[in-house]
Amino acid sequence: MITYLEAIRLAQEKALSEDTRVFLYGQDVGNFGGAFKATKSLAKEFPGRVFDAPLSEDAIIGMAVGAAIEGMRPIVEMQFADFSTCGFNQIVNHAATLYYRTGVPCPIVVRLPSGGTSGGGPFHSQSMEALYAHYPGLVVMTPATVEDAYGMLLQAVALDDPVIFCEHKFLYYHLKAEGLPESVLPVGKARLARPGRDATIVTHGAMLHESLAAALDLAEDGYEVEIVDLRTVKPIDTDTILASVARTGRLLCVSEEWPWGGVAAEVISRVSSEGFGLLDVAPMRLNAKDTPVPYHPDLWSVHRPTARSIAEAARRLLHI
Amino acid sequence: MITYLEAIRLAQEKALSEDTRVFLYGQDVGNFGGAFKATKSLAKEFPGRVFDAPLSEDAIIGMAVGAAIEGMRPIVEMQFADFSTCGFNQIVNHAATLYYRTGVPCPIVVRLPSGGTSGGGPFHSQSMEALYAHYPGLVVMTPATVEDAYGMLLQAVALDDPVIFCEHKFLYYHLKAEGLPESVLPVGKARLARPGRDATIVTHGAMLHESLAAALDLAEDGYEVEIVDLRTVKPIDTDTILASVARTGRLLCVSEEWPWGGVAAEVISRVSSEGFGLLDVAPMRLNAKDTPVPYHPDLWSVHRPTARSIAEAARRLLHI
Amino acid sequence: MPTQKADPPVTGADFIKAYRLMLVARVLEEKLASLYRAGAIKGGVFLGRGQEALSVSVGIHLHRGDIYAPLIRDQAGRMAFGDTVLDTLRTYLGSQLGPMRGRDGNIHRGRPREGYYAMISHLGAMIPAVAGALLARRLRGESGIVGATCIGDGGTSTGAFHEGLNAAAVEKLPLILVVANNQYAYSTPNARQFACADLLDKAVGYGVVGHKVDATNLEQCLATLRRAIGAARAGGGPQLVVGDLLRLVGHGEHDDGSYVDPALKASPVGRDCVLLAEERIISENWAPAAECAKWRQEAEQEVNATVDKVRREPGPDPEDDDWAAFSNSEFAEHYAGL
Amino acid sequence: MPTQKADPPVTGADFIKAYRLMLVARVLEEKLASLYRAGAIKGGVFLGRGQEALSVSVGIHLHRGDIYAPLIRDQAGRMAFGDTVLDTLRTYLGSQLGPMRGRDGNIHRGRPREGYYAMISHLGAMIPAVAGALLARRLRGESGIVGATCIGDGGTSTGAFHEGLNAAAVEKLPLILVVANNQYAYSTPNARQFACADLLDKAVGYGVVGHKVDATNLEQCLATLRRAIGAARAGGGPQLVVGDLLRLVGHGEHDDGSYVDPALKASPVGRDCVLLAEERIISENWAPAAECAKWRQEAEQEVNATVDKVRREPGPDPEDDDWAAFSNSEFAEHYAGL
Ligand SMILES: Cc1ncc(C[n+]2csc(CCOP(=O)(O)OP(=O)(O)O)c2C)c(N)n1
Ligand SMILES: Cc1ncc(C[n+]2csc(CCOP(=O)(O)OP(=O)(O)O)c2C)c(N)n1
Ligand SMILES: [Mg+2]
Ligand SMILES: [Mg+2]
Repeated sequence: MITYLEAIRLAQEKALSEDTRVFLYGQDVGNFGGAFKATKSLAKEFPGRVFDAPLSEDAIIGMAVGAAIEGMRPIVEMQFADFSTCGFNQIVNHAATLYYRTGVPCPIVVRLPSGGTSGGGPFHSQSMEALYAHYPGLVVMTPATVEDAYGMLLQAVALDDPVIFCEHKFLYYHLKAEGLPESVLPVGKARLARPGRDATIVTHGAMLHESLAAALDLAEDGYEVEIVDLRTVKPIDTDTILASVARTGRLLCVSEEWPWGGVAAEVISRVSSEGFGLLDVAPMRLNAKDTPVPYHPDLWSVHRPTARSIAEAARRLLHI
Repeated sequence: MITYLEAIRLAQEKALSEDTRVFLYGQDVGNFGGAFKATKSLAKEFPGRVFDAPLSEDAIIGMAVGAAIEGMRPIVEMQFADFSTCGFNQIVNHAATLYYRTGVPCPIVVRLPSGGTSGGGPFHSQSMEALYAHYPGLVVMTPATVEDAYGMLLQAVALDDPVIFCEHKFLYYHLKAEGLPESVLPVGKARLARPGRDATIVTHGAMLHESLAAALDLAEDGYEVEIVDLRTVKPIDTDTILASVARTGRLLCVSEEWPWGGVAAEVISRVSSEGFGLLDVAPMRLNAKDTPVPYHPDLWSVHRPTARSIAEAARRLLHI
Repeated sequence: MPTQKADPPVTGADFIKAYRLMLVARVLEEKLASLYRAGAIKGGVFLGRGQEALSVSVGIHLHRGDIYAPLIRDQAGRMAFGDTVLDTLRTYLGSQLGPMRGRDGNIHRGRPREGYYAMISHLGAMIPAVAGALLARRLRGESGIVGATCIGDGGTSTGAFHEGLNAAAVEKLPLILVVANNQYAYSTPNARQFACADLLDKAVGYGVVGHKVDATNLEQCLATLRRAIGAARAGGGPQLVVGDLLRLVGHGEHDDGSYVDPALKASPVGRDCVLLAEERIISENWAPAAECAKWRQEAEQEVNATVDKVRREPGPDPEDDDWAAFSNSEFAEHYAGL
Repeated sequence: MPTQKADPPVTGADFIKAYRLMLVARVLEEKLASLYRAGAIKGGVFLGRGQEALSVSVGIHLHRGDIYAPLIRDQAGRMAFGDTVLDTLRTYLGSQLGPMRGRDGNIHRGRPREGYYAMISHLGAMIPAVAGALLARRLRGESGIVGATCIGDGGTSTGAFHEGLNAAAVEKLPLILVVANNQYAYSTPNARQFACADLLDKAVGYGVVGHKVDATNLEQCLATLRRAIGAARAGGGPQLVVGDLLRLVGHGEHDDGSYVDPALKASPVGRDCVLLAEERIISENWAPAAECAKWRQEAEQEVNATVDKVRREPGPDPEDDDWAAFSNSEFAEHYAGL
């Protein structure tokens, strides 16, 4: 069985072995193999191509930009997504603008160990996809399955555009798959994770699994909820969402990041504008609460959406 | 006649004179009076309370946070909103989380000279309100009139919560008022900038004036467009928006910042969720294009919404 | 570096006072480690074993009214500044009665209103905050006050370190910045972190006074911090103190630190400052060995009793939380549509 | 600081080559200023008057294949590295045919594919980018290559400066970082920017080689940069060059610089490096005054002719722009609903 985390490690191994332009740079990614062991043994396997950075997020991203201009394909790891705020300027103002300004693409991958885990607290739990998606020029991937963690990371490395790769820490260890995928959907394509007819849940990342669990619960009541896994939140596959809403007439968007301007808001805005006639009732969203992520597990488990709160919201949606 | 810029200067003067806890810190805000002269003569008027910072956005915000903890009311100026990315971490992870984490509020005001002007280019034109509104804990103000520039800045200083004050550079010089306001709407309250009946435009900042111009144009065709000026994008006054949409049944959101997860998306998401039944037709949004802000005036004037493109969009909305 | 001539000696009483605080920190952290292994802790556990002498020397020379922003490995400094075993355990064990009410945890605890700042995780970020606090005090006409904060060798590589220290130097603020060079940032050795011969070499580039100290040696730490803090208090501007030592524990309790070079462990930086201090107390005849053992027992008793008490306290109740990030609670929006 | 013994002399030919590039930059910038006043320029105008000697000395010692990331006041260095009067004017006058196609402008121009980087405004940001480029070259097995970038006194206060230089030092990359200390950052004097005695004092704190130069003196600049760039090329790691000079113009053309201390203008840093270089050429008999005048005329002719040509070129056509921030244009979304 391959974990989500191991899939990420294997994708990097494959990228390193197949493309000499690839290198890995980040805090503790070298001999130590990374804070989460996502680069374990890669430094040994690929001498001189996997190395430790100083505690300098801004320099890490800035160096990746320079290396990318010179034709390399750096993969950089932020130790936690939350620390990317310290490299924020290089991401949004250098990497993201380079192609538009100069015509030279910036093929960097910034790996962000994202999202909440029990006890993580305000600075080791953030879901930053909406932040990066707001800025033009960044592809923002949010793989929710082992297969996508692998396949999409390889796609990210192959892309000429900068990719913010939001890998979800909650899925690292306990999400497992039998093997690695042979193929992967094209970049930017959403996936129907569960077919249904009564309502559509649009979600991504760890919330896919909470949503799937909620769907099982609702199925016991006879409701068949369709679930769309966005996979990539920028670009967003509006067509797949609209096709689902066309079938169900009801839309619930579930996102772990904060509500204001989050993925859920963006999706609802699109569907309302482009698929207004498809909606039978008001669309709904369910996000984390609009506070920092609390550290105490009892608070945390109420702060983010869970199978229970999703099922509850879906029931309300179904009963309107 | 008092300009929008002068109103900002006068508000700071008043804050300094009435509250000894207030001080001003930022690049060139001292004797020079600021890159835009928003602090002109204040260093002389208030010796030792208005002073120049090194070229260090992160330290500027961080110092403001520390001073606020000690009970002061710092107003800090970023030379351009765009440079606040370099102080981003202190804003979103320190100032914004302080009250939730510790119960101690963080009354800082971060002044962001925002938005596009002709020839500004990718790094002197950004509208960052959506970015800051996404993070919990920040009040995000976007005054669109001289009166609000003055009144809201004074409110910002009086607030215990951190305020991101997005003052629009496009309005600095050519927006003028007869005098200073006696009173100001409460924080978080939107304003009906123009009454109408056929459609609602929700907007803020410089786009208010483009929208008003568009409304005049549409009035010539007999359409009466109602315009809501959000004033504060976090919190958002959903009630006022819904009341307007209840009257008009049609909604166009106009925002200068980028579309993905922007103010327009957030407003449409709210109205669709909370006022679905009020909408006669699909809501629409009009944002800047999803690219960096181009420097050439001919490109720039097409990049952001203008009276013309707003009127065009509104016509389409009215003809659905 | 020996204590300078002009310095008054560190007395036995000073030394013992500091030692006992170190001991409480050490014992408390040993307990935290065992509670962690027992699965009783909420969140991560990052300990300061081996760093007590340097840390305590900061906290012990601060006064009420000063500002202290401790970092990851400052349990000893925290105790010296007035934090308690009770508050510590309440935070680690997730009691609702702790200073952070379950909203933030462990090393992030503080009571900012009392000058005891609550670190954010982003390393370096507390430096400008303390500088700003000192600026505020100056603006309010207060003098004789200092602010101290700590950082690791890794943290010196952050932009925040640079900007914060530089801004403090420009304002000549009474900031004491203590660098605990424990040779590693997580697994990253000094050689991959900086290229200067010694982190002390940074002082001149900021125009601040530099102090170097063998951070395994409590007497040196006490004397050096007393001097540095005194200089800041007297208007000497920022003081950069660099102490050499070794983290005698993993980066966090999840980490076995197997990457640590055995040669470093065997070298002078690898000595245990608590043991060295105890030996010193005994050899100087400041107290007999039995007394030291009694102090440890007292610390253990306090820690154990507090654990028992705190374990009976309730955790935070999500139903009671107002879930408001704004102090103006009317600004909280609840994103209804549900 | 005199040229060191071991250095070969700067020959008259070297000097004249550099001087003529400075002259083109000076004449071109004078034209930009007058075009600005005439309202013919798109965007802001920030000039390098007084900084030509230092700037040209960087560009002139770089080879094809090296990397150069100039900053605000590097018109002279840009010319030396191979930028042209034509590209410069196309950018400032908003021609569609310029390297940035109207999307970015003026000092932000570059041709990254040719090692000529296009600065972003955020000061300090180019330092890690050049470091990363050099890392890439090393990973690809290329050696003997260097990368140079410039920064102002103000820019040294950024976190990016610190993190970028430190990371380059750890990797021992062949980075030349040239600090033009022109005494002010916009209106902010050195005294409000840093507290070290000299910015050169920062070198030791990063473990890099430092070089100091009187940046009004072309010969010293040429010799110092030749030495620094040579040392980096030979594997000596990052080189920090600090030049003292004065900005002989406002921060931008909108600014009269009235805050500049008259004493500084009258002091040695206030001398005009172009005039000094011309005097030197004449006094050394490397060329007669008439020849210098002719060079200036030639520069003026080129500049004027190019202005005439570029003014007839079309600006960018918004209808033609694909408005795509992604190189994979299929990712561009058009936020329809309209
Ligand atoms: C800006 C930032 N980046 C990354 C981290 C993750 N992190 C936490 S502790 C640590 C190592 C710190 O090393 P050092 O500063 O030497 O302190 P030590 O742990 O050795 O006491 C890292 C990388 C962080 N907290 N902040
Ligand atoms: C991070 C950042 N903050 C603020 C600015 C605005 N700004 C542009 S130039 C300048 C002054 C720069 O001073 P210095 O580095 O000394 O360069 P000089 O202009 O003197 O050549 C400032 C503050 C910026 N470009 N980048
Ligand atoms: Mg360390
Ligand atoms: Mg300068």
